[in-house]
Amino acid sequence: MRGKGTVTVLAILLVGALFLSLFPGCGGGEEGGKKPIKIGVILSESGSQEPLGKPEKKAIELFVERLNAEGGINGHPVEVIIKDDASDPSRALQAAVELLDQEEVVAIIGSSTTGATLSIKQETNARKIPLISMAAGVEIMEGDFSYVFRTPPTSAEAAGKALDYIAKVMGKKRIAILYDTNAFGTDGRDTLKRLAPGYGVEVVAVEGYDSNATEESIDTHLVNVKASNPEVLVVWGTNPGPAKIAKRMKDKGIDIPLMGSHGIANKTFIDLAGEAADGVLFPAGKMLIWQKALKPGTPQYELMKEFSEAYSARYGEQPNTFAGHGWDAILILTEALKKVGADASPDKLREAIEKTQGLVGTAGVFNYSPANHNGLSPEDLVVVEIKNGAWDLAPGQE
Amino acid sequence: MLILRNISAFYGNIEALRAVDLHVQEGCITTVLGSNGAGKTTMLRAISGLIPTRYGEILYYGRNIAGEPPHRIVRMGISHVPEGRQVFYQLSVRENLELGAYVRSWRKKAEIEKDLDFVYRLFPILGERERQLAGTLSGGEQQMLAIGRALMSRPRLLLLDEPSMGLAPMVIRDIFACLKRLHQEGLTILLVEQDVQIALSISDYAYVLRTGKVVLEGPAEELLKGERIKKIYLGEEF
Amino acid sequence: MGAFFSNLPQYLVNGIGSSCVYILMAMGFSLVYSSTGIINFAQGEFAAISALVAYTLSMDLGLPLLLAVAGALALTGFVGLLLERAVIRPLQGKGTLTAIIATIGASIFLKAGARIIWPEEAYKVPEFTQGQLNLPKASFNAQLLWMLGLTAFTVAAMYLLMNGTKLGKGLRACAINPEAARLVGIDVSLMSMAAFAIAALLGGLAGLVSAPFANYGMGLYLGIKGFTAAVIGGLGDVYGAVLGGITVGLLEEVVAGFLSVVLGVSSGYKDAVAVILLISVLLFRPQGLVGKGLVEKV
Amino acid sequence: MENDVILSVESLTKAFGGLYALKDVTFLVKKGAIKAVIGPNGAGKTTLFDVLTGLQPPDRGRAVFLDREITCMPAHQLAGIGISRTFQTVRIFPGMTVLENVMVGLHHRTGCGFLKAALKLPSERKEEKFIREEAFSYLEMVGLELMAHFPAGSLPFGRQRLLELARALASRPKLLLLDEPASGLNTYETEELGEILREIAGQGITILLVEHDMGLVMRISHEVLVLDYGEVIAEGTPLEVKDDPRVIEAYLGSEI
Amino acid sequence: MVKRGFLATRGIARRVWRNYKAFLLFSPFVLLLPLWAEPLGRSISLNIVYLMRMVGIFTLTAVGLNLLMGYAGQASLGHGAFMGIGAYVSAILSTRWGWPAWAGILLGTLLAAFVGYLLAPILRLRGHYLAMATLGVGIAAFIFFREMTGLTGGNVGIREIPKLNLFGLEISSKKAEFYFVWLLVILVLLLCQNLVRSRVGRAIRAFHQSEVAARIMGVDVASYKMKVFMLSAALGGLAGGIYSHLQGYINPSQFSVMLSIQLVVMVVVGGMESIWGSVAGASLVVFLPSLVEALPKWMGNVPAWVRQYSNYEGLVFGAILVLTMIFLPKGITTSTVEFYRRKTRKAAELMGEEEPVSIPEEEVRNGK
Repeated sequence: MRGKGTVTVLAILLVGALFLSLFPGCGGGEEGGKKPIKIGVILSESGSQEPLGKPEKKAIELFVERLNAEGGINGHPVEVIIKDDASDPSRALQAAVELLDQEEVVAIIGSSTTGATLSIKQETNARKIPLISMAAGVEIMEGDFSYVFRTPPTSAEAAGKALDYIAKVMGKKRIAILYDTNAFGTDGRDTLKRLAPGYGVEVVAVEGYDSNATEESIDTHLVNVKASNPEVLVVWGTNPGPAKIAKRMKDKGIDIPLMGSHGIANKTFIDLAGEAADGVLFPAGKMLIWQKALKPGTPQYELMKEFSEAYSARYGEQPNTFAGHGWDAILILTEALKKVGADASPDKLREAIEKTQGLVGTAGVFNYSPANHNGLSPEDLVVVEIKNGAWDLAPGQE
Repeated sequence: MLILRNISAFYGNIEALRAVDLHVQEGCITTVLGSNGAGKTTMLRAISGLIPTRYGEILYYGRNIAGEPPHRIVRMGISHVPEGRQVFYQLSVRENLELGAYVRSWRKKAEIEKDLDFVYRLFPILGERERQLAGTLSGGEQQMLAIGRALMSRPRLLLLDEPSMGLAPMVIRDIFACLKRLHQEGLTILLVEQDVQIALSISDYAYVLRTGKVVLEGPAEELLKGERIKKIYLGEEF
Repeated sequence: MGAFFSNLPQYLVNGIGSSCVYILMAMGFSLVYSSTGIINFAQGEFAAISALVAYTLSMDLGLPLLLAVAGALALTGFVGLLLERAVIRPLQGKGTLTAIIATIGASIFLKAGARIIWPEEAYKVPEFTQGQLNLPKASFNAQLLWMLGLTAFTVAAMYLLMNGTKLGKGLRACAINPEAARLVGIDVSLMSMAAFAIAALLGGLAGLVSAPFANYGMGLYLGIKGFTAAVIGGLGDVYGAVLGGITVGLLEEVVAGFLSVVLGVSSGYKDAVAVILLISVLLFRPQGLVGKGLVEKV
Repeated sequence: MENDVILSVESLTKAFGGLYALKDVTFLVKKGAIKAVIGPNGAGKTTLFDVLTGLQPPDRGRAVFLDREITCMPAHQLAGIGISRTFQTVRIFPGMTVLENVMVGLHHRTGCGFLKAALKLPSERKEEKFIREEAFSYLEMVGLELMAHFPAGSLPFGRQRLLELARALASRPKLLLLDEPASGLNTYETEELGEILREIAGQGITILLVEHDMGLVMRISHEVLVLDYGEVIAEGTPLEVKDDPRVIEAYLGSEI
Repeated sequence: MVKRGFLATRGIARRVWRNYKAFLLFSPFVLLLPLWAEPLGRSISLNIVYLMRMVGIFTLTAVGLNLLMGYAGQASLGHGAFMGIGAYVSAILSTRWGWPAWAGILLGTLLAAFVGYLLAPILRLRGHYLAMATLGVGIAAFIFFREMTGLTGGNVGIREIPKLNLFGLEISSKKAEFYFVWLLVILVLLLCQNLVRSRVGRAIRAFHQSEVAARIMGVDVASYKMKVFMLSAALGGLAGGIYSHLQGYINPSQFSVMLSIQLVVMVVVGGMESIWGSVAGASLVVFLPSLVEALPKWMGNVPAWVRQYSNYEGLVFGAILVLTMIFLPKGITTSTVEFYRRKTRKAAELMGEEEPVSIPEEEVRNGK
């Protein structure tokens, strides 16, 4: 008597499953022409990291449309299969497994965040499939990185650039770190603390804040860091935290220079912080101010011009750095594919990527080697200053 | 004025009232007697809409009010003094009484003041304790407050559930004296009681309930004289 | 240690600012709990929705601030009403756990809805006033005066509402004894709606005064703090909420200062203050610090 | 004489906010007897039971069960020493089957813990078999065996009372406290209950009974204790009590 | 004699079938699943084996939570914390000190149970208060995972957690992981079913329904609550430990309040007071997003919003929660079973016979 319902449910399950398996596979039929090359993409289209994933996706789709219109890779059309990891590392791993098992992709681009990349990495490493990450965390290249590549500048490069500017251009020695307690912020905190001595900079205070805290809570953090008399305040976080801090600093008349992170390299920060954004410094790729940081006629200038025109024509908005990371990732991968051909083994593909030299992308010039899978160099970064609500090259960098 | 016709009500799946028929004459005190668990309280709760009835009709001035929510029934002029008093402990005596007038328009302040005076005259002790929290009152005073609160809605029919419960005999006598006075002023009362003697002494007509059924009914005086009621109570019958 | 004490006035001033937000949140929790016996996990979403609506009305549609605020509050109140009708009403009498899960569901739903409409990381909601005021040992934002004023006004208004109006008396009666409330002719179901609507307004106000930055995710943060405050004040005690809000707000900032300046420990632990406070109060004084709250019976 | 006493209650007192629910209640219960506690509503009968079964602490006084003080004993230990009770408002486990309800009654007579149960060791199986058969025999005693696998909550009310009785019996009590077992039952069911109670007493189980149905009390009890306003106003055989004027007054009220 | 022996075997077989028919049906389903699920999964773009592996892990926790919430009636909104404890303990031990996975998992399980023991005082609370206190525990655990950087790696988490390695046998392929997880799940389900159908289980269900009556029957409610809580915490820890080794990477965001809420959803939507309900609930939570993501692949043209499902996931999830609570408050499984039972009972009534009469007395006496 008891459990009869359960038994029925299970029986239905069993029969249903058997019935389903009788279905013929309804996978995509082969079209005329050459076999498409499948590339898997995992990004954070939803969840807390949505602001990263959305533009990355747009750029990748734009790139592939244009590439296929030009005839694809050696005549093979490119098919990208985009999966959303909802900013969750375990969903990212699931997406990776699906892409590898079901779609049999030749390589994976992803994901938007360090955590998700670390989660995917072991799977792609185990299967020896190239993975191109769009995340900045230094941990990605720790341990075995033989199949992982990265397009954005690392958080270490960004932190290094910031510290370098503080020490060399500004000539300051004492910094306080205010970091968001999310992954981005703590990564920055650790990197800054590690690198600071190398630049002769002393970290005099470290404070973590919650982005959603009340303004008054933010005040408390400012009071705390002020107690240790820093010369520069480094704020490592994503919106809206740094905007809150900039605003409170302006309100309170704290005129310590504020060095942000590449997490505020977006218009949202300027919108949120308003006047308080003026004078805020942050390290970023050159693409943010390409008209100013690059000279017309250089390859990167031309590429940026083309990219930003195509992007704004397609989506009605200017591309941001994240869009650039997406663009660079697919660019690097397809360039390597062009060299080794569509049917190359994953190892060949990896070697091809490792041989990439002087490839101009939106974030800078990519040079990979078996020992260096980071691609960019610190020269690809600049420190940007916000002036009158617009980005400008911070002084002292010419 | 109020007629219960074939009313059955359930608590979960306990049939607490089984096909009860009952009449309340306008201007009379009608008493329902019975021991614990006989279904008396259930009957009052069914009338005031606190629990649903499953079968039967409750006719109030000829209109079936079964299934109406309690706040409408109060508006129609039926006020219920519940078992165990149920005054608002954390509110003052006055606030309790004012809540009694909840269904009346609060613009008629003067009228309400008049009624407050009336209640204070009826139960002078409440007037003395106007500002005190109801939770600090004694049992008898709480009972008076509960009756006073019910009167504040200017009811035509007052339902009283065991006003004597847990009270000292002196206090019970006082309360019943007040009920008698109210009755003389023209209020119709449906009283539920265990205390047979005192209940019958003021009522006009009485019913005896036993396990959800009416087993005896008749004019109060007759019941009081008869021996049957004693037998029912002390277990010599059925 | 010295730095800690010299900063103390500033911590306290900051704590008061946070307190205002927490008080408003806590009052919403308490009001709903006392009159319906439900803890509304979606209370935090009211704050987010109202702040975001205020953004849309003032920034996108260009309405004057006062109108935007009024509109945001009205809409939030309406959402509260809807929530009561669609989720709470059908669940009456189905048990605590059911109600908890349903309000969690509602909270997830509202947050997802807000995210679709306002997908950005944050929006800037106009402040009532800008500027900075300085005291000898502390300084604060002019907005803080608004927060204090509005919170004081709201507490006073709640007092008048609860004690001076028919609606308030009905709400209190429902909180004390729902059955007796029905017997004096109070429409308990109407009161439940009213409680949700008012709680939504309180939550909405909390969202507005915690401006200028708002996003769809802010509800959780404010909700947890507000709930803690409500428990500390004695769940169901609308005025205890004031005490609870002040306790949480002050303690948090002082502890953050202490951790950072004296102990040199990450102030990331600061968020644990409210949570640990919550658990301790629940364990040792579930009726709240002042001891007037309603303790759930079997 | 002392050996005959199974429960002795000495000046038990319990007040709720100044009102005495029990005031100096003192009485003895003899082994094997059926003793009834009667009194009007609010006389303190249920409070007496709650204090005796450890659900409420008394303010003063004590109760001794077979030489053991039980006044402050936690409720769950009472079953172990031989006390069980039923409730005025039936407290069965509605979501469990009728049989399972009675099986819970055997809880203290068995001892299988988490590990044995999860592994379903032979000793556990043996014990389960014992519990099942024993429970079934109690169901038979109250005539519910055919409904063994119904959810208890779906039984008609009268049957729920019997189920609760069977569950209490299953703990094999020496003293059984019954709180208004006949309330809500119809005449026929009440009579049936009387028979069952007599049978139980016949097996040597002492019964302390709170009851409103005077007919039942008169028929089955050996001794009656009358409470009014928390105080004992009379004690004696049913016949003695019935004619006691104080009892009549307590019940029917005083003449005005 | 021979005949008696035969009868005895038959008797045992019958008893096993009666008590474990769900398992006897379900085990072959699991055993054969990769056979049909792999080709089917490939054709509908759904990695069923992988997803089922996740379902298995969550089932382990959910069934523990169900013991606590469904059977014992004690709400916990912070159960993700125990999964986190199990996961972190095992991950730290194996990455830092090279402990074998099984030892780490074992210690994680024990530690989770121990933390459950320490937290037992909160079980004195009831209803909303207990729910809030456990929610607090969940949040506090998350903050500690995040802030104890030296131990947990902070937000970056712990990577390269070694694969499960049981007595020299490496479990590395997804299919092997699937079998490992589900063997364990079936074992745990079996133990849990035994438990809930025993004296202990009856005592637990009894105090859920009436604490006072259970106490009078001799059930030491406080002690039972604590033990169930510990058991449930231990199952969470076990699942967490396995999770960390199968996923290979953990960070605090995986053990946030959202996980706790998802676990509650699995129990509540799947079915309260039902061992199999936890399986159903876990399946629903794990499969739903992937199913919707795969929809466009099956049907070709779907409305744009289906493609953008991830944006609407919260809406759908929230709505499912609310609607389940309103219409199936005991969860899908339990409500279905009850509906089915009510229907058969009604049919029996219509046919004019009381159902139990048709069961021979011996059967009624000895088993179900």
